[in-house]
Amino acid sequence: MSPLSDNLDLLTPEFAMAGLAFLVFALDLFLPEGRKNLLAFVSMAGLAVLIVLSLVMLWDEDKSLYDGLLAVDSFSLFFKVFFMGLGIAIILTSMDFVENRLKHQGEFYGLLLFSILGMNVMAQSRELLTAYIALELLSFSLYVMVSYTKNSDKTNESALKYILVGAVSSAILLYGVSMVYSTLGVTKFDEIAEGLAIVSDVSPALWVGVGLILVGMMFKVSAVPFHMWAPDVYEGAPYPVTAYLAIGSKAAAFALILRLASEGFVPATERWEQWQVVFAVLAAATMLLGNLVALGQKNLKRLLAYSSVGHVGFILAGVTALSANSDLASNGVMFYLVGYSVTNLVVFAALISFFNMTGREMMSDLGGLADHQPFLAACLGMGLFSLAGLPIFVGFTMKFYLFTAVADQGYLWLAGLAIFSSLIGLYYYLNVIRYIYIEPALTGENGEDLLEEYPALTKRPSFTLITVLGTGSAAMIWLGVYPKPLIDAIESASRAIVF
Amino acid sequence: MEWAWLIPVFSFASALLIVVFGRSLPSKGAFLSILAIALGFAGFWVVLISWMGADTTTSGCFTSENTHLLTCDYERTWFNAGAVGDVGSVSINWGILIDPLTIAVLGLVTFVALMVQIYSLAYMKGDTRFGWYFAIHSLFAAAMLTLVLADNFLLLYVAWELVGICSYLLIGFWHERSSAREAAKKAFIVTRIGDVGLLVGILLIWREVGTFSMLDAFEAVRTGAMSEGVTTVAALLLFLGAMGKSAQMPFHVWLPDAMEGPTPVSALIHAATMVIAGVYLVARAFPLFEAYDADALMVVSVVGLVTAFVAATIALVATDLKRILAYSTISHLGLMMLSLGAFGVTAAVFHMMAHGFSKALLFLGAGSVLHSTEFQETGEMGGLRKVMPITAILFSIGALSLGGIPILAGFWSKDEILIAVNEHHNVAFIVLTLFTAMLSALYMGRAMFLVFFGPLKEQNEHAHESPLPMTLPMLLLGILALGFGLISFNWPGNYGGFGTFIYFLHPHEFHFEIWLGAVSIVLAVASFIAAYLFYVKRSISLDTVRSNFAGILNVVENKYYFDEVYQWTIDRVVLVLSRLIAFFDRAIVNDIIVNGPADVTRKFGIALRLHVTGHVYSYILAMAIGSVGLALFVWWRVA
Amino acid sequence: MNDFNEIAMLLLIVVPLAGSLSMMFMPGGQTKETWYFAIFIAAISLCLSLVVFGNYDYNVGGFQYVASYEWLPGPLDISLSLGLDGISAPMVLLNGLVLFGGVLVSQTVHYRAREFFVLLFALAAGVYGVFVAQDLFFLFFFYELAVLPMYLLIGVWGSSTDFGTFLRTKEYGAMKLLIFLVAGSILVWIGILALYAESSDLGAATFSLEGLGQLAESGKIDEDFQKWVFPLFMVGFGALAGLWPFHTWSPDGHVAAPTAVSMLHAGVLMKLGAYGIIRVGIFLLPEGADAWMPVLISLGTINVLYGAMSAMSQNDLKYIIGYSSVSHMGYVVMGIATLDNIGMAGAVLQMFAHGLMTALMFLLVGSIYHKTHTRDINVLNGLASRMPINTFFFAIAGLASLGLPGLSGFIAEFMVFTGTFRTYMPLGILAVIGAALTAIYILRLLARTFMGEADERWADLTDSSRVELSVGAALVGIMIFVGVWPEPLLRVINVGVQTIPGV
Amino acid sequence: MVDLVWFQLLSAILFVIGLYGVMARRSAVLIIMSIELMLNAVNINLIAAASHMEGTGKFSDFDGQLIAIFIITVAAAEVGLALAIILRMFKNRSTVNVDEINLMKW
Repeated sequence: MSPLSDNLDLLTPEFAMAGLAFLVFALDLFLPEGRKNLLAFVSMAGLAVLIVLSLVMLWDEDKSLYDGLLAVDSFSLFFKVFFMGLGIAIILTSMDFVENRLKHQGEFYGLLLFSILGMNVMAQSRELLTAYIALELLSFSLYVMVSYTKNSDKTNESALKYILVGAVSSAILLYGVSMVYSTLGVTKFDEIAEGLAIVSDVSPALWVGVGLILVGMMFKVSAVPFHMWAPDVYEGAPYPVTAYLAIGSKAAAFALILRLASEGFVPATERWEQWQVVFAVLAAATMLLGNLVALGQKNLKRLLAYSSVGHVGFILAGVTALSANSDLASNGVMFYLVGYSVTNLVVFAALISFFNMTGREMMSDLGGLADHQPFLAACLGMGLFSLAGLPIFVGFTMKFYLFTAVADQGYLWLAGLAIFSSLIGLYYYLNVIRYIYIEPALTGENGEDLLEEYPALTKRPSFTLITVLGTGSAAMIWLGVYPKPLIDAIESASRAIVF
Repeated sequence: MEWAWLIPVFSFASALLIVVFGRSLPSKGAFLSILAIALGFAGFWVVLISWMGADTTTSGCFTSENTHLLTCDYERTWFNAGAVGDVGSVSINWGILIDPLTIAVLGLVTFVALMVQIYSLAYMKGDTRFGWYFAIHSLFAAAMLTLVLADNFLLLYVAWELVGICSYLLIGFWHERSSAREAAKKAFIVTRIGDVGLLVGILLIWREVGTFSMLDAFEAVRTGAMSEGVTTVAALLLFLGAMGKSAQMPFHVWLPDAMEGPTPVSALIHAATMVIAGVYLVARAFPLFEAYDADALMVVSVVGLVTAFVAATIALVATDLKRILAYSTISHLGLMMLSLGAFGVTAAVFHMMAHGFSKALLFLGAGSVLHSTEFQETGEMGGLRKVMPITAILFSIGALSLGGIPILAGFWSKDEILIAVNEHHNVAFIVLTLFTAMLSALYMGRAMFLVFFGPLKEQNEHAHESPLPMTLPMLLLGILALGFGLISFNWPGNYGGFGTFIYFLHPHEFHFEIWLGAVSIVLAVASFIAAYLFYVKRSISLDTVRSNFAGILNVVENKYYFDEVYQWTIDRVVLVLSRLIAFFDRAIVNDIIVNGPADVTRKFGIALRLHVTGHVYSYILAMAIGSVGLALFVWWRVA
Repeated sequence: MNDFNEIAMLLLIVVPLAGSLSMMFMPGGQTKETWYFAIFIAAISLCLSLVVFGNYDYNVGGFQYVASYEWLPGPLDISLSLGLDGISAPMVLLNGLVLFGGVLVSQTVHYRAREFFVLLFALAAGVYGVFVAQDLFFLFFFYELAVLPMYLLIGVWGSSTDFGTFLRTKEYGAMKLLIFLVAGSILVWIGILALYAESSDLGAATFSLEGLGQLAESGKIDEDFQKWVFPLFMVGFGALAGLWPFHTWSPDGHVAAPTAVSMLHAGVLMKLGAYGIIRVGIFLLPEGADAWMPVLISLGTINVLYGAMSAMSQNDLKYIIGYSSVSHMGYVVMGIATLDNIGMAGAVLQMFAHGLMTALMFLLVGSIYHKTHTRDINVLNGLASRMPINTFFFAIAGLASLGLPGLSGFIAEFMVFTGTFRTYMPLGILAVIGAALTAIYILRLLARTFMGEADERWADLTDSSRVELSVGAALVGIMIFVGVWPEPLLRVINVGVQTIPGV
Repeated sequence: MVDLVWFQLLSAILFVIGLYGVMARRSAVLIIMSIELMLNAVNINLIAAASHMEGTGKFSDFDGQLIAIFIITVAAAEVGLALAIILRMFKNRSTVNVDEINLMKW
């Protein structure tokens, strides 16, 4: 047993991250009202430094800290870099919005940093309590961020729903943890795997416990039937926070699920094969319902919420296909997470940009966008095509990779269902594209021109958003046509958890 | 003879040149067309002479086992279907087959085409699409010559379709007239129905024999490689094609309407050349028809006879000059078919040529009349011999020839037919044939007398004789109509008469069945006299005849209601079916089967979204139920 | 030399794709310049197509210029493999021709011209990609890429038409087209995944056509498996080929689409489906193909007759041609389903022939519509006197469509007939009848639209522009050339067909 | 010593009561309290399990107690946050009745 101070340096990035967050909070106190923008740059610079730091310090590490509570391996490094990169992108995306529409800018960035810290720890944790704490760190930050525009009724409502449902879900998760604990007496993933493998009696307590832990996770990723909060919260939350919810928190939850499943469930191979199908059913229900319900949506945020539910279904299909002898599925899931995040980032960045100009968020408001904002329209269109899974964008390649993995594990029906659901998805994505490119510009309530009402529509989007959109779109295409570098990284990451 | 393929190529080249450069050529390229066909005519003589001088030692020549004639066959690969050398691959050839049948029809086509094109120079003068007219004429000549020369069924079919399209284009030449438009369409579509049979027949033969070569097919029939059933069916299918092209009942309806085209076109295509393609096809594929029990030939003769008779009756009551001629053409085509059906290949080909020259002459004469009077109804004419004497004389020669007046070409060929029918069929056939021949003389006389005799109408006094480019071709054709019959005799030297030039299996020395000849002469002369009495002297009242046969006449004047039946079929069956399918496609397949699931999915999605009620406790309820379900599910899977 | 060809193959995909991407960055609004640039790109593509077609050695046969670029090694084993055989070579050429023609006549596109060409070239790149890809992943990748731009191309630049009793908006046409085609492609996708899973079970997990082909050849792929997977490809690819009853997207799509898009759509896009059935379905699942061919050929026959009958009572020029495409693709399907070397070669030739013919027709209809703003054959009349050149070309295209000898369509249809007669004779007879039905609607169209006395409202119509004239003349020239002397094309197709298993 | 099953049963009952409260109550504050009940059920379960099997070799650490303490802490924070949001809600809308809080649905 190693002392607590053992290898503490390997956690430097986490400490530094916490420090950075506090620094932002502290700086916030001193900066005058007009200069709060600086905080965004400080956060971004900090994150950039931390990315470099993590890469330099933790490259090729494969250590387990605190008696196996935390893992510092290439899997966690991959997600750490990914999350921090996402953090930078989210900050870039939200800067305008935060500056013009939110009060208390400093706390926003500080909370964002804390949530990233939570995400990083989620990807590292190999023990249920640690995972739970990290999860709550992320959730609490998000609760606050969701309720950020505190005078808006919608925001209030979504925050209340989020926290109530979230609290119940963490109670259920904890109850599951307690059940597993009371039967197996362990909380570490690898020990759970051992326990599951050798336990011969099928005591309901143990397996119900496992099931309830799953519920907690499924809530986080908003899988059916634990998805109902998502559309409401997405709709009510401030736009950048919606984006963050859709991209960041989901990816973090999946990082946790990946590690939990591949270290805690899959090694008990025979058992895993018995109840693998649970994931399959969840996946099937999620992808179908998400895509179907999205068909009737008019509000863009709600639409994207349901769309993300659908995508969660696809990723869950990948989780179903996790196996002890092939890393195809975990590669696929990670590739999908990255690709989906990049794509969604582009979509949200474009929508936020539009929202900054007009403050509108309905689908029909996008009418004629291609005429007065061709760049925005192109990026949004590409993003939507990518979400729909069409080449040359990453959406196609990642789906192909993931579904191949699913089919390879014998779940061809699930892959088929996933492909079918993406067809349904195509319809509503195309509907949005129809508004952007085909429908004429909307006229205001009194028949006045939208352009007159919103003169900002004729101006270019802000530089930060253009940066995000440009790099995001380029990344979307690049990952779509040449994903090899990313796949190489992912392979080394998934080796850390699979074999 | 190897170079005979150049004959159609001249005309092809001229067609192409006129289309591409026509506008900048003098006389819009008409001279090119005439030059090409003149070269073709010269080519015919070259071929004829070299065939005469050829024997089995000449390259490509041999004595056909089927016809016992010296036949020359030259072919080159056109394209390969399937890789060369593979099982099941086929090489498709361009090939020309030269035997007396080819040569005879070649002569007919090149000569009449040359005449008609020269005639057209004057006739079509000033037309806005003068160049276009000659381009299609050239194309037609080329295609027709290819048809005649082809040594395989595929090439024949190619040419067959090409002449069809030229006919379509020429009938619809004055497409501003809706009747011309409709007629063109009708002609093409009706013949196309026959073509289906032709193509199916060709493919059937191919399926059995494995090649498209006619000689191979005949060989297969002769050796019995092709079974009786298939041979008969194939022959009948080919005949279906022939019926379409040669306007046999019930596919004859297009030909009268085809008179909407310029008259020289009618002369060339719808009298002398294209319409004989069917007869040519049956003659060419005769080994298929006569094989085994020659069941197919029976069908051919019956169809021919019925056609000949029915068309003759209609011709008798038609009033439009060109339509009279058209029905006469149908009737004579029927006679040719009848002759073929009676094993009279020689007679059929002979009649084909005699009729070709005569009918071309008649049409050109009619064109001359039309050109000058601008009337087409015989009722508007009369006495024209006073203003256009040359035309009148030449037209009369043609009419007498077709009517079967001795020493004119038509007499000899008709006589051959009668002999063939008499030899191979029963009494009913010969009686009907004779009756048809009589009708033929009667309506020819009627046309001739109505147009050129009797009093000249005032409205036609300005009419005048046509210019030389029109009368000269008529004159040349007239000479042939007069004297062509002479080639049937055994002349001194090594020419033994037409029957030794073209025959099937064994040569027919010329002979003359006295009683048949006598009967036919009597009938023909009597008919002409009757016609004279009816239409010039008016000494026998037409009205009494009419009133006596009112019922029948009504049917005949309505052309036996063929057009009505077709119209009804198209309007009430084909078009209705088509609309039904189109409606089915839009309303059922598209709006229900395609849109339906999409709509249902979307509506289902819209309904499904109601499960997100907006109440937080219902979310938690769903979560609770989900938790219990999930936990139990996990447990159940494991247990 | 071979290196050069390999590079040319790669460029076939890269050039239009790069053209598409680079045009994104061109300044908007400069219609003329954009058009010139597009012509430039299309000309390069055409030259490349000619080069690879011309250099294909038909004496050797098989796949040539095979090159493989590593893309994703590892368990998935995906690489960008390219290769050309006798089936794809004519298709590449066809795409080059139609693309070039389409770009030329897009002179009339003024609205958002830049985006138009961006999408058009993306589509073209996809089509090229499908024809040269030797890997299922890339084949499918390009397949979807070729379909995707259609939505916007139709939706933005298309036209809505009110037919009195029913309305067909461009949004509807575009949406239906894309959903339908993607619905087809999901079946294909499932089939591809099933193949991969099967190959993985056999211990040779791969997407490469070559590898899978070897598996198929060695007979290791279970027959039952083949029998249930083949229909996925048959229907999936068939949907794009307009296979009955999965054809309704096609006429409606045409009605809504702008000229160049219709040209590419009917000219080459529909061929992707037929090509896919051959390349993926028959090559990889020979036994499954064998079992399903009676069904396929029956559907093909229905296509022929049903398409022709539907076309007969349409009044919109584009509907007529659209249904005629359905009918003609029926011959392609029939030819494929014969699994006979002549029939199959006929099918490939028919793809080529129909591509040119239908492209020409859409070009001309586009030109008419551009000038008269109607496509109703009851309204149009006597255009022959106003637009003689247009009429002439249309007549040639129409005649090619009804199978007139001397034009490309005849040789192809004839070969399909021969193939069918050898295998399924009764259906062959129906197909011949279908060809006769074609005459009815084509002549009806010609008579109503072009013949007769022109209305006064058409008095000011001008004939085809010089661009249209040259494109039309070129297409007509090729059609006649192929119709008169098909050997240059056929000898390539013949060796391609030779390698199809079961033929 | 009382058998572990009874503790588990107690915990389960408490948990279900809490869950029922969450669903049945309409006041957001009472929902929060019900959630607290659920969390306490978890704590009972954990501590009982940990203490019950001490010395059996299965439980080497005070894991159960440890977790419970963490949960108590986190729950406190959670309640604080939730109450803040509810307060905000009350200020804006003058109600905390979840029946009325359904601006967003479907």
